[in-house]
Amino acid sequence: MSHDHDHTEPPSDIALRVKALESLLIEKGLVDPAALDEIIDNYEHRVGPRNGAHVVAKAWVDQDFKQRLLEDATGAVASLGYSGRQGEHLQVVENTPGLHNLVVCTLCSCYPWTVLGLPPAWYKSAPYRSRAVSEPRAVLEEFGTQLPQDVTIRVWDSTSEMRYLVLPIRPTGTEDWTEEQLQKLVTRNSMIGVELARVPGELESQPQGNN
Amino acid sequence: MSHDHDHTEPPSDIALRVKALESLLIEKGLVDPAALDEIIDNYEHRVGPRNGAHVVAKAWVDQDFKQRLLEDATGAVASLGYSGRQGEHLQVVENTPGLHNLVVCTLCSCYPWTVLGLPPAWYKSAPYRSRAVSEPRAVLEEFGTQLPQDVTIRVWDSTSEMRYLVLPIRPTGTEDWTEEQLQKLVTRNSMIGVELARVPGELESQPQGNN
Amino acid sequence: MQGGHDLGGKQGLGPIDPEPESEEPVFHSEWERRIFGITLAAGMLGQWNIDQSRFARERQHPADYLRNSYYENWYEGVCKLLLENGLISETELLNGTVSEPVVSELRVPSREDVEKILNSGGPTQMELESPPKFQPGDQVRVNRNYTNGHTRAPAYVQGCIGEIAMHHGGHVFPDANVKGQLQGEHLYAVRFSSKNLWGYGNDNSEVTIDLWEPYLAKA
Amino acid sequence: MQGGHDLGGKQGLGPIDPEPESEEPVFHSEWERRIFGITLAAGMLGQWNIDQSRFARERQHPADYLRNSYYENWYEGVCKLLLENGLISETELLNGTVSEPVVSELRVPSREDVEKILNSGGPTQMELESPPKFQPGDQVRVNRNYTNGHTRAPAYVQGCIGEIAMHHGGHVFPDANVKGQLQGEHLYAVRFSSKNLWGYGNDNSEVTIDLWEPYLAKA
Repeated sequence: MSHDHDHTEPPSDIALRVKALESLLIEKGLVDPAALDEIIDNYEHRVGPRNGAHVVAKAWVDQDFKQRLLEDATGAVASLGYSGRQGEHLQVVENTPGLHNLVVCTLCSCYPWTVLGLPPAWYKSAPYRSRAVSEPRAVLEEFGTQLPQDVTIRVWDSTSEMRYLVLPIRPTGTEDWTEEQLQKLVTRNSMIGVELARVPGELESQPQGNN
Repeated sequence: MSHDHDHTEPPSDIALRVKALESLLIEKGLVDPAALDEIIDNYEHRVGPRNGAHVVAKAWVDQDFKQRLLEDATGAVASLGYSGRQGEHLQVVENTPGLHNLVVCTLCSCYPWTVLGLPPAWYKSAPYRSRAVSEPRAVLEEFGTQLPQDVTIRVWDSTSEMRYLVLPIRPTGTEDWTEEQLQKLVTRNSMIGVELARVPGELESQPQGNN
Repeated sequence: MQGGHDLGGKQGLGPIDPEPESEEPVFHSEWERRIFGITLAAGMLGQWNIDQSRFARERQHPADYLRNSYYENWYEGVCKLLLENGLISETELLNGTVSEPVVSELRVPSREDVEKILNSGGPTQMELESPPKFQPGDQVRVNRNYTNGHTRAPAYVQGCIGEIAMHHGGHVFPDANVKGQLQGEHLYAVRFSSKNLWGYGNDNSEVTIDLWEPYLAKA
Repeated sequence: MQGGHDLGGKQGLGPIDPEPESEEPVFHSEWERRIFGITLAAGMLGQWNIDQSRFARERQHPADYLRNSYYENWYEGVCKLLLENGLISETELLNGTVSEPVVSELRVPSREDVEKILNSGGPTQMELESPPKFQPGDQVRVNRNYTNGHTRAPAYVQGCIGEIAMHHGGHVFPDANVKGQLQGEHLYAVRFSSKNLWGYGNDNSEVTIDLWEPYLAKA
């Protein structure tokens, strides 16, 4: 009766059609294969959430930087060397004990590429896009994030070219940590807002991805 | 690139599944085959838009009946012998030179079965259900029905158990026609409101369905 | 719920492409004929009401609802109701043969019963003790109502201002009926200008839609 | 248009079911990698802008949009743009081989061009002569806007009252940009209570969304 809506295993049909399209465009001289590889390589290996973790950790240890980041995120982030496509107009939104921020794009998949790389599959999925605005608390719970009822959840729906990055709360017990150490606590998900930053004890048990 | 959204030729898969379901229910004693046949026979051969045409033609020739019909459609229609399921609460809405009525059910397929039988495929389709409320003039044009801009189009979205039947305008040139003759001008589509009643000249060229 | 069934005002669904009236058969294939009959016959077992039946069809992934043909959605709906009410099992549905006896004592309608049921129908009008809150001519706003349940307030009118056009009396309230609770509420035909619904007011059209009192607030 | 892409508040779409962050690859298969690169490379030919690119993906039957995986929709979008701009033909797409020469003179970006383009991006901020109509704190209502065109005012906020939270300055207006018309409009972050959006106000949540001045009216 029911059908499978999980598309992580696509039909080979689409693989063939994409291959044919690529051949066609190259043969027609519309796409330079080296340029194509450069684009893919850039987003698969160079741009990723480690950029954002750098930004966040620096904001945690450097009050002046944090101030600039909240006032002019695009400029502050560029000063660390991160700029370009899908990061032209950045806005950093700060979590506090009473306010939790969450980012979504209900109409497509807008996401701050320069600091987070390409969005994860769930961020681009219909379930997340539909429910993040209407039942954010339930969505957070699906990520294992339970917030007290008196914490306001503020959802940012990215309909324009503004790109939103969440500045998570610095975990307690990290007062004497260096910026480099702190970066390890800053997950991609914490900068989208579906999770909190990791706490020191989690570092061993949950290894972080490469990107 | 595009896919076919026309479902008039369904895959045989569903035919097999329905057959299996029917066998199962009969074997399990949940459905009496004779009762099943009675249901199908009733709506395929006995109840149909000729009932509605009878109601409309009578309203055209009999002012008292028309008055009762507009005030208490359920009672007036029952007096002609038409009552039962999906016609428990009827409302007749009258077209006038300045007002044209159109019926839709955006949430499912509510339709006055007792007077019109089962709805046509297009009435139950997503394109009609979505657009009848938002662009009724364009919808009417897809049926070849062009109304002057100064005619108000009033759409009835059947969200409750009230069932709406349109009383079309009696065509000119039928002043001396009998009720039986007039019935031939009353199409199913004119009682849904997507078309006008036929005019005398159309009778020869466009034969009417059996129902 | 705002599922695939809540279609008013949605776009991109293609042309209507109607068959000519004189050529359209009541059913387009044998299986449509049978699932229509099965759905009505199973409904006559009295194990669910019309709102539960509608909700069963609505509770599908929107892509399934929109991709399925009309009677495919009926098939999905009746299977769900039969399964959820324990009248058949998943295994039986898969194999098409009986593997478990029917648990409850059911009155299975005969041919004669069917005739009577079809002719009498099931009126939903109810006498209410409370007077109607609104009168024809009153301005009302439709409440926004995000719910995972069944409702007959389509998304396209929620938040909109309209005018009470008729009072239909008290009728069974779908949002409660779907939970098996028989509750009557005043029902109104409410008229909306196309300007209020869609933002344009130059096409001289309006929509009248039936809404229950709990959906409405004075505007 | 209210197509399959306009997902805010829609229901029945299933659980989110996220992959663990540490295990998720950037691409899940080789063809995703390639269609991502193709889409960006083709976009750098300068024949369409970002709103035209979004609109190409939106202009699908909602069942297709929802059934397709994310990158399948990218494939659909880029094919449509290449075809509509006359860069490839239906025959070529079907056969995967060139049968017609490229008509126009195009500057095809090299590896070095790509690096520059990716690093510089494409800012959308514009200097406007007219001052902003709204100030932070102002109450505004989002206009209802039924259109067959591209818009970035999602259905779920249309008709709702919110409060101006920020003025982002002038930005390219998508509804015009999709027609190839460069037009700047003031852009605001507008905040809505969940009560105003969904009818319940007890979950202590709110939504802030970027909306251009033509979408808004004083409330």
